[in-house]
Amino acid sequence: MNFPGIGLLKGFVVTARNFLGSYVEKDRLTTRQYPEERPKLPENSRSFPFLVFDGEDPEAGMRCVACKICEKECPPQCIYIIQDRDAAGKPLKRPRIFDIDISVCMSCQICVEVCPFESIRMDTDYELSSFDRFGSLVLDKSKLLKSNAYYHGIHPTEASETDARIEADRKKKEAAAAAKAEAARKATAEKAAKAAHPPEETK
Amino acid sequence: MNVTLDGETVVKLQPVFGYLHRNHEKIAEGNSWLAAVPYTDRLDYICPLTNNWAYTLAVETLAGLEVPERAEYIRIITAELTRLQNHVAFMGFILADMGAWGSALMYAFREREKILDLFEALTGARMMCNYMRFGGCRCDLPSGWLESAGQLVEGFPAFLDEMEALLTGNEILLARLQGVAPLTPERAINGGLSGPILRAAGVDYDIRKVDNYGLYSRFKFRVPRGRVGDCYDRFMIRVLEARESVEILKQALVGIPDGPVVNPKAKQRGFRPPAGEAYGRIEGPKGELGFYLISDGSDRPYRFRVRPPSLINLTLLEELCLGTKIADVMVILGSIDIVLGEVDR
Amino acid sequence: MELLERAPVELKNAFLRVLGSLGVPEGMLAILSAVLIIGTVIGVFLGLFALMSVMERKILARVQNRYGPNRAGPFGLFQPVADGIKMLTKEDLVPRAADKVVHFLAPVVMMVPALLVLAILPYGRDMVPVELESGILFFFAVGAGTEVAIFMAGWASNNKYSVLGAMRAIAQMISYEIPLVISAVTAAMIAGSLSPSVIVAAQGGFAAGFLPHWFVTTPWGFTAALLFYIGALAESNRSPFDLPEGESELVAGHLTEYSGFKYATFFMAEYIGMFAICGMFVTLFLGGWQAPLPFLTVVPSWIWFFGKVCFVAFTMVWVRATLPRLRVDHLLAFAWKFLLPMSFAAFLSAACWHYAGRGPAAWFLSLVVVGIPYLVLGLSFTSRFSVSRRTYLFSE
Amino acid sequence: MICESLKTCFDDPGKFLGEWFVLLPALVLLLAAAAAVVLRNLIHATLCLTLSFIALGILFIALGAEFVGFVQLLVYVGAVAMLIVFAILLTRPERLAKSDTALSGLGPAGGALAGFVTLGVLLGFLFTSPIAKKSLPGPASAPVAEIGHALMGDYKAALIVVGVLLTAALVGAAVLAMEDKNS
Repeated sequence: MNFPGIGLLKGFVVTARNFLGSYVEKDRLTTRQYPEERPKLPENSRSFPFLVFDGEDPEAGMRCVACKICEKECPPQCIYIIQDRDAAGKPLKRPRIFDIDISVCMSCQICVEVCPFESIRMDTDYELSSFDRFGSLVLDKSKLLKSNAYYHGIHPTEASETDARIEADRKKKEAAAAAKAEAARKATAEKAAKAAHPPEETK
Repeated sequence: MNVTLDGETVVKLQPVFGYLHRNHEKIAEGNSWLAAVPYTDRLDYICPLTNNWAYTLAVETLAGLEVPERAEYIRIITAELTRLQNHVAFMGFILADMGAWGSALMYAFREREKILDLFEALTGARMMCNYMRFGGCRCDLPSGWLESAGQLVEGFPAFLDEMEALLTGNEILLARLQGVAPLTPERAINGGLSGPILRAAGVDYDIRKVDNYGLYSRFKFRVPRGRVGDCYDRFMIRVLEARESVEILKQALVGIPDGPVVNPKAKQRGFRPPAGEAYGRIEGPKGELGFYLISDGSDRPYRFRVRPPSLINLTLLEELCLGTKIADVMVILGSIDIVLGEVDR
Repeated sequence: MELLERAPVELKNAFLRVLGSLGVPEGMLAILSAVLIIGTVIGVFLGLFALMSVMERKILARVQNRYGPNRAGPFGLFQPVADGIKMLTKEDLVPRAADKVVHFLAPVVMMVPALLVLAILPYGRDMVPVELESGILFFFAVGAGTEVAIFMAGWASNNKYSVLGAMRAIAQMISYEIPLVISAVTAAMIAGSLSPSVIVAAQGGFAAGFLPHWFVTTPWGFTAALLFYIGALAESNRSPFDLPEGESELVAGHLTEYSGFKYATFFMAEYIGMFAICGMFVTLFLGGWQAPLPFLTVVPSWIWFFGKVCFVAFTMVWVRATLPRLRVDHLLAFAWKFLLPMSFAAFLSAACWHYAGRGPAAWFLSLVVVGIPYLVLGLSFTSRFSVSRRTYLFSE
Repeated sequence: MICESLKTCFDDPGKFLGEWFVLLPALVLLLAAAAAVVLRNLIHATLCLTLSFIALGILFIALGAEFVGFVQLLVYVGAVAMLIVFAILLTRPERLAKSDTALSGLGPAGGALAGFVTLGVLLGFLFTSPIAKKSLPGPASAPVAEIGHALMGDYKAALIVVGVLLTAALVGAAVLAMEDKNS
């Protein structure tokens, strides 16, 4: 029944229902008063990368071994790593400098995927605005390092899966080491045994 | 765009674009195959997941990777959710162009936020999802995601009815949209249009039915077609398509099997597809989104070309706008539904 | 409650008596009382303007499921203060090639009719600032000044958008003025005089105990009220007819080259004009300061008047939140092809209602006389684009 | 004289205003009309013309003929001024700044001469003929209802003739505009 003006009236009914509804049903009002009410982000949400370290001391417990895979794979090339060298100049398995320029980073999380040592993860902190355009937007190693406990805080399931994987790798390595050690021990035992026998054959 | 007027009517119209050109294709040719995926999010930033799917589909046809069933289901669910939020956002934008002070826009965005929350829970970001990988998806659905998606899809027809009540019968909207810039099927085909605009003109061409990519053949859904092809048909086609997407989502959310989310044999880092070329295309919410890739066996694509639906649909803007009023130019541009990220790449 | 009813008038007289006793000459007292009335009327309407600029944004927000300004002061009530300060501190740009004198005069000429028109509205039982015998005619005569102001604003800014906007605005106002005037004249005809207080008096009394005699309750009154309302929307360049400031097309219409306090004056003039025409709508069709129900007459009359004005203003915001903008040719076609014949029909049906004795039988007669043209015109107008005709094919 | 009239202002403002008030709009009327003729910029001239219409309207109201004053305001300021403005805008928007009718030469002298001649005739008539001798009738505040009855009563025929005339003019204008469009 297209009585002229019916469409307009239906439109008015919809806006009236929304107007009154916003006073009655709370779920219609979608705006959050930001500084007072913080949004509850879903667990998977990501903002910028950070480095994970085990135990207490950040430097010692650092998982990153400066293999620079993430530096190569990062699409906008915003990671900068320099490998650490000890006094004698021999390269150590630790980065001396690990910078991420978060003004360039597009939080695409590819570095997390390609990192074989589960050392870089995505943070959920989004209040990073600063007055200084250059200095504070390049996070150096000290700002990036966060404890594994913090990581469990923000991504519980992902953190526990990562720990499980690390646990499994360590156990596999130990088993392999044990097997190797056991094989090496058997080899030395045979050598020793061979060393004991040959004197008779040469007589 | 430069519009030459004679009083109120448009005499000449020349769209000027290129301001959002970010050299997307050259960057992709400089980076590895995997590094190009996050850039596809930025193509049509209203529907990131369909862009990802188009790129990964092209790479999979290039490398001949097959995708596990669960991943296909997740891809269809996320793509149809993207189509829903794109069409809903379209309804809001076209009303805002006509000066409805944003009430329809706010209702549309209230629903779109719920869909974006689902994306954030799944992929980690609301719009820059970077979720699809070669041979499947990056991570599996978090617990409870399917239930909340089911609730959303359950409540969606009610929202669409509310929007239709506000818009479809509205006499002013009818006066502003009907009979404006009609498009004949031949002209649409010659213009190379694709997507809802083509179907509004009466051409029955939906790549989901034509190519049957993904597992679309498994779902029962209908493809609406208009008769007159004017702004009102273009508007109504998107409303009807949103309803069809809800049907697909209902079937997909029920039928999703368990299993791996990504093809275990597919290598993501240092991925070197065999030399050759491939053209993968999907039915994006705005039209046929295609990726034409040439690989020379190295870990970088030799040639990376995007076929953007918005740019090609935009070429017909001048012809549609000649002879109409200024107020109509806004509505016609709105009814074509372009995103400049995709037009300029 | 009688005291409250007469409060404003008694207050003024008491104040004047005090001054009189202080030896102020008689003549001066008369001027002073006029100044007092003018001061209160303008003060009230400026207060309403400030309140309305916040409430409009809050109502629009609530319709769109958000809160609206609530940071400046409790519930955002200090927002007009913040807007005022912003407007004052903003730099007042005048384009180099603009016509300086006319550019400066436009807001002034725009403000004059908006304020003058407040003089004849009956705010309370016998609280009319200026008791004019042809008040309605005064209202439309002065209202015509806004067109001159809009033209001056459009022309002086020497910018093609503003000239286009001004031309559109004038075409719109002229073509909507005629249905507006005819629907107002319908009410005046039934009341028998052009003076607003007589019209409000004619709407007094209650039929069958509780039904008020307002003109809006009669079929011809309802149509005339609707036409007047649509005309009012067009006169004050609001919502479906806000073509002159069609943001998406012309930047801001005739207000493009204005900034700072001149823009605020235009903004103020538009709102006060809107309130004035809401007041006229209430006077003509909603029974001015008459109470809706017999036992409610205890509430002072001027509260009824301002209550109704605020309600009508609320509906204007409601319309603004819902409807998209009309295109220029639709706007003019709608005015000449639909509103004009409908206003004649309403005029005719009012006459039928009067001569058929104003009883229930007359009620139905006038309903028929107004209903048929509405259906005929409406269907012919919307027959070009009916929703049901548009069928869509679906393929599997 | 000035202080004496100021005194009346305090005693009985109504009378004081009554006297001076009439002269003010008349003065504004004359000035605006003169400006409308003299100004070179067409738009300024039109605006001054509108000002003179307003002043005329106020003059009518000041003399007590409210109805005629308001009608004058409504018709002239609302419609006629807009008509002139639209005519200017639509016909010659480009060469608008300077009106090309040079005011030099015989123009002003001729104009002034014609003005004075008519002024002389009017004054002569005012002082000599018997009609003007009668005292100026007080402001006749004819109530609107009376005007309505008169219009509908004695002057019915005149009203209808004017109506027909106007519609004929409107139809003519529409036809002219129509033809102009398809040529």
